[in-house]
Amino acid sequence: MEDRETLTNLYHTMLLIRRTEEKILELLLQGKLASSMCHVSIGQEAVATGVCSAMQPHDYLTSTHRGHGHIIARGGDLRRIIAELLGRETGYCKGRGGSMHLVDVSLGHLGSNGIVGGHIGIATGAALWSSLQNDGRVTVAFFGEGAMTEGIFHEAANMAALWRLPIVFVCENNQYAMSLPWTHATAEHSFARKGEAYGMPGIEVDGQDVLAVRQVALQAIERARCGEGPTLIGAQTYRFLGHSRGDPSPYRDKEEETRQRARDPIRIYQEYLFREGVLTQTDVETIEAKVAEVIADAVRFAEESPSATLDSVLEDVFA
Amino acid sequence: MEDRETLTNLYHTMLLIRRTEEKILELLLQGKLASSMCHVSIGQEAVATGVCSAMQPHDYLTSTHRGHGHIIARGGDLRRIIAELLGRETGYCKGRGGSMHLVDVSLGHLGSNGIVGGHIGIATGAALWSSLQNDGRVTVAFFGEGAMTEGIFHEAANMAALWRLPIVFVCENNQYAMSLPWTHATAEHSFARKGEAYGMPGIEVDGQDVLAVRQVALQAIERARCGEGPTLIGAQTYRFLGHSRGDPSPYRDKEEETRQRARDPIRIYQEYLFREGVLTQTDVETIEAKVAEVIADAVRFAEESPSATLDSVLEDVFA
Amino acid sequence: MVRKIRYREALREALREEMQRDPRVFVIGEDVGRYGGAYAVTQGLLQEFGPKRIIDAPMSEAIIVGAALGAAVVGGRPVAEIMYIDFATLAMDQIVNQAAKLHCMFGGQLKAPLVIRTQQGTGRGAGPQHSQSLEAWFAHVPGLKVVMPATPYDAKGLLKSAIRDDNPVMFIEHKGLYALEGEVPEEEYTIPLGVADIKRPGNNVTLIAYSNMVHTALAAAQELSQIGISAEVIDLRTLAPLDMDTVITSVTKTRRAVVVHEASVFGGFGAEIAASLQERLFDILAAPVRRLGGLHVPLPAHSQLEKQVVPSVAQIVQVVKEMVSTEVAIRAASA
Amino acid sequence: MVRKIRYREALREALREEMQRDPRVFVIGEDVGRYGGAYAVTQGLLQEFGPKRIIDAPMSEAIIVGAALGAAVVGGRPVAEIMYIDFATLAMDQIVNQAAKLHCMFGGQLKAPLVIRTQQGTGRGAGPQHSQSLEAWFAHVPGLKVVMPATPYDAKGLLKSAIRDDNPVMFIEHKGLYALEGEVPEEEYTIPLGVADIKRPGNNVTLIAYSNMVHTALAAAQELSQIGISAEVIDLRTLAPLDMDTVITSVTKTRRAVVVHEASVFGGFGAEIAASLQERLFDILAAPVRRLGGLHVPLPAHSQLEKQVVPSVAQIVQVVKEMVSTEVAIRAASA
Ligand SMILES: Cc1ncc(C[n+]2csc(CCOP(=O)(O)OP(=O)(O)O)c2C)c(N)n1
Ligand SMILES: Cc1ncc(C[n+]2csc(CCOP(=O)(O)OP(=O)(O)O)c2C)c(N)n1
Ligand SMILES: [Mg+2]
Ligand SMILES: [Mg+2]
Repeated sequence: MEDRETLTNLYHTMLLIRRTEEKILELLLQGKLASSMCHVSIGQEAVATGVCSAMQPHDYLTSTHRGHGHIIARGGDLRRIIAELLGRETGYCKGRGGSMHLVDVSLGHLGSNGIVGGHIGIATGAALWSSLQNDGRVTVAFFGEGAMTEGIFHEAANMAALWRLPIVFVCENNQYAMSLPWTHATAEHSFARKGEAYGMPGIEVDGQDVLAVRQVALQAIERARCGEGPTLIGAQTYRFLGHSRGDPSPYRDKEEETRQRARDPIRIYQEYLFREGVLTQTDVETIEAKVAEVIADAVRFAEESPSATLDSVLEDVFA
Repeated sequence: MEDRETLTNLYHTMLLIRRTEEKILELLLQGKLASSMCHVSIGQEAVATGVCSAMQPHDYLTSTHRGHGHIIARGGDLRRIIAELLGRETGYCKGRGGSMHLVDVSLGHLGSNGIVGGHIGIATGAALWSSLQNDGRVTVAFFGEGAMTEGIFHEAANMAALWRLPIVFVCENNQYAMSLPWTHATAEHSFARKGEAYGMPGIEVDGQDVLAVRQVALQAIERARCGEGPTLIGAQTYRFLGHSRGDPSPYRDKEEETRQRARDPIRIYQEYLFREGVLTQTDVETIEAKVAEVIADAVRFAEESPSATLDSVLEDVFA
Repeated sequence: MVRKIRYREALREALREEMQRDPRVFVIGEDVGRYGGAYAVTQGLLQEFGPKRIIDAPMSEAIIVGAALGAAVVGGRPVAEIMYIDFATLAMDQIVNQAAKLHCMFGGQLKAPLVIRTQQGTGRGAGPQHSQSLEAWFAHVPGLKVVMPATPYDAKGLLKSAIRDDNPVMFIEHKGLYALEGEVPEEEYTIPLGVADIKRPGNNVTLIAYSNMVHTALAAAQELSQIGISAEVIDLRTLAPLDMDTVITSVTKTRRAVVVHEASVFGGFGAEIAASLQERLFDILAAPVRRLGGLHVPLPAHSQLEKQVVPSVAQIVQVVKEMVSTEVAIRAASA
Repeated sequence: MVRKIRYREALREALREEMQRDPRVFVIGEDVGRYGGAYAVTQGLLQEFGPKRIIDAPMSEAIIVGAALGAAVVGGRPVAEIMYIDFATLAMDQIVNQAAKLHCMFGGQLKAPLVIRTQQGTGRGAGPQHSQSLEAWFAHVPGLKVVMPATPYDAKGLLKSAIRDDNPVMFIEHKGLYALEGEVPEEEYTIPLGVADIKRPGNNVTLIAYSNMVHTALAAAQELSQIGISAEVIDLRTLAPLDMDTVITSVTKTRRAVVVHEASVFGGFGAEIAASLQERLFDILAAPVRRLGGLHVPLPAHSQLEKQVVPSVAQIVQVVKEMVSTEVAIRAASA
């Protein structure tokens, strides 16, 4: 079993993601977000948390339009995240990137992306450079299952496996790409088969089980670091809410939603921690309080920060 | 065993492709081709011939930059082919398309393409329309193994398998994409695995054996026609000459070339026909003579035809 | 009185009517069916026409266009939807190398009666990868038609014509216009591609615009009228084919022209209009043709900032005032 | 005497020198190694630098650019080769949505010091999918630099600067120029991006060109000199950043300008120059700025026909003569 600190951290991270996104939704409804684009990952916290917990500090990752969880799990600065969403100069992208373009190069977070699959290229290139330099770093590319049918996924997977690049492809299969069910996106749903086409292992894992995710991520990252090449991880999870604001997901079966929502990764993990005696109710309440405080501080920071300016944008067109 | 006529036709077709391309090379060296672009398929004749022999008259196909064989095997008009290469108004594209853009819509040949993989989209769409109309047609998409690593192949294969489109993907694996060996293009060389990733069968066949090619094509086409979806055929063949004129292929192992050239599909088939008593030496000579005559006629026709004109091109910018 | 409907409804009506009229017409794209389209244009059509004519495709922009093209070649009349024009970058080979060239390249043997519906522009703070205006790329490609409707009336009439056209048409909507209401008659009508529309007549200056900027230009014209400047507003409606005749006639009369679009000015389509005008009306122009367009910058995902990037009513008014007074100054100097 | 080498050799020297100078520089593309490049630019470099710095990639244009971009973001200085610009259509998302926007979109946190070498244009009868001229697309994208060298000297100096630049650079060569010889000193030099070059001084008219059309313009200038017309030839060298100052200075002197490029005139980059010139030199221009470019047609795969599609020396001479005589006529009328 993992040590108590690791186990507690995983819980803390998942909760921080959940509560932050709940706060983001609140800010959104209050009309405080600078952009209309905002996708929350509520229900999927175990994937970001489990995978990022398996990474080393000098590793890289790239992220998606649904990327709050990834940057938080990577240790991103909540102040700069909220400031970014509120369009403040103190945000990660000086307030001009918004929810879809979070980035923290100091953490090896090479950016979230608005083009589904678009960032997989960047991830592959980072891994290529690591391979050329032999620098011991591993890159994690997060993406939704929707990205798996984009041509760039194919080109990247093929190149990565061919050159045994130190990269882990993490597909967060939340079963839907907007309204398209995974069952209607491809005729072959086995990640093993999808990986094999490129000569890399494809491993499925219960994406609602943070420890299981962590385990497969540890193995895949280790494998990549040893020069054995990429792994495709298919983490089976579920998008609890709509694709974005104003999507009541009428295309989803309500019974399915109920059944899937019952598998809340945070509840599942909390029960496990209670059962194993790692945490008590009091511990959990302490964590809740700490999380609430950090979020409140971040919101305060963001709201007090100056708004982004066009001048600053214009300065950054070229490096 | 197939009937004598079929067997003879196959031989005739392969020889016609070979001799036509030899003539094309001659015309090229004489500086008679209107375009510098010209890729011959010498050594690969059994694939085009075997596959096209398995198609019905109302079926469709799309073809590649190395497409002389496909249109000849489909019954294309040699006069219009040579006229096209010589840049004449009587050519298939009125002399403006050249070697890479042969097409004969009356034969269901929907065009060869200069973008590797580019035409796979058109093929998939033709099959989609057949599926929507339930018109009983099957589309064959020919492509080189180089196209397999392009994103469009992935998107097309996935869509076709998902919707069980009546299409057959025929990969002519001649082992090289320009200088890139297939072994350096991907880490997984099994066509079965490549097909399975999309939920479709992948079948390998000796591309130097015209009857074997014909057999797998017949099955795949039948399967497609019955609504059971696409098949990926990997026909193992070899490009006897360089990628194009002026490519002495220094990147290829000479021993490999010798070994592969020894497996000449026409010779292999001729020996079979002799062995089985289908054709005699005299028959073969008669066929040679007939082929020579048809080619001579085509060249004569082309050379006597008026050159393409810019006015005619300008008229066709819009339909 | 003519009924008023929204831009998105006008588009939906065009699709519905064409699908009813011609069984070969079908729609393919991401989230066009069950979801009803990211901007709700295709809402209800799946229920009406079923999944063989309103096809929810996997996320694969290249093959969506490719499959539509292939279907068009063998007899279909597909309307492919690319959710944001920014994603057309994933299908450029299919659009530019395949669809646009197919008819000519193949000596006229094949046709590609294909409409690619997409939307572009700012208005939602959607950021650099969801707000671009890329019409100049497509107008520069021989073999493509490019349509950019500004009103519900035009949207409907032009989409119907685009569907009936035998060529590939980039039909570029604007995300800021979907909720716009306008008069659309109940009776069937079509609007030919390649005919500009004078949205407001005037005498002193010609404002040349298309898509959402038509409304900005109209608002500017209204404001200018209050200070005694009469502006004619031309809505190009289609960039290819381009109706330069209407523009030339107008500018011959007004002797001053401003082109306005949301796309970046640098290398934007306005340059084509300005270059062409000065070539043809050199001796008539009273002032240089002015261009107004977006700043040459990746669009910020910030609703307030993006507004500052694209041309405003105030900017148009300002530029027109400058043109008029410059001319007055020149006239004064040479008197 | 300065030695003469070919355009392709000058490019190769630039690559070699930069690779020797900076271990972070590497080349990735199709057939760049064993084959030596489709146009033989990278010949010999695999032998010299090995397969970790001259990387033969699978046929996957999108990931070639994507991987180069990713490597650039974390410290590499990649030079990605796209064999024909026509195939850049397969990588437009990576170029336009990713590379070009990365620095600004991410608030300056990331940089993309990436060169995309490619070639375009006619000259081999290579047909509609292998001969396009697409520079106008890229110049219209904020965040991209666009370089188009006309001579071996410029090719070398500009490629070295492009590699040292911290931004994504589209480095567009011309397939008709690879065999061109020109003087290239043995000593190291670079040419800054964004500085046009006066290839021939003159007084009566300014010919503005880039890439292969510089040579056509020079030949025209030579011919014009024989009938007493002195043409200044400006080679823009880079379209973005664009050195309008040099153009403005020249046209202020000559009062007449012709822009020449091989790309289709309609919506081509020449429109930007013409529009900008009339905006800024309205009162100085003696005649409208003229544009010469390709016909708006998919390029025929027919060497004789494609020659008729692109501007010729004779056309330039003809247009300049018209401009001069028109002006003379106007002057006569107003006298
Ligand atoms: C290339 C591209 N196509 C379409 C879209 C519009 N879009 C944004 S998110 C999305 C669904 C993505 O599904 P998935 O990859 O499974 O991620 P999820 O939203 O489920 O997290 C779509 C269609 C896009 N942003 N980029
Ligand atoms: C998209 C694209 N990339 C690159 C090229 C240049 N090119 C032409 S043929 C070729 C090799 C193609 O290999 P393969 O598909 O195996 O076909 P083969 O030439 O072996 O028949 C290349 C790289 C191209 N035409 N299109
Ligand atoms: Mg999903
Ligand atoms: Mg091959």
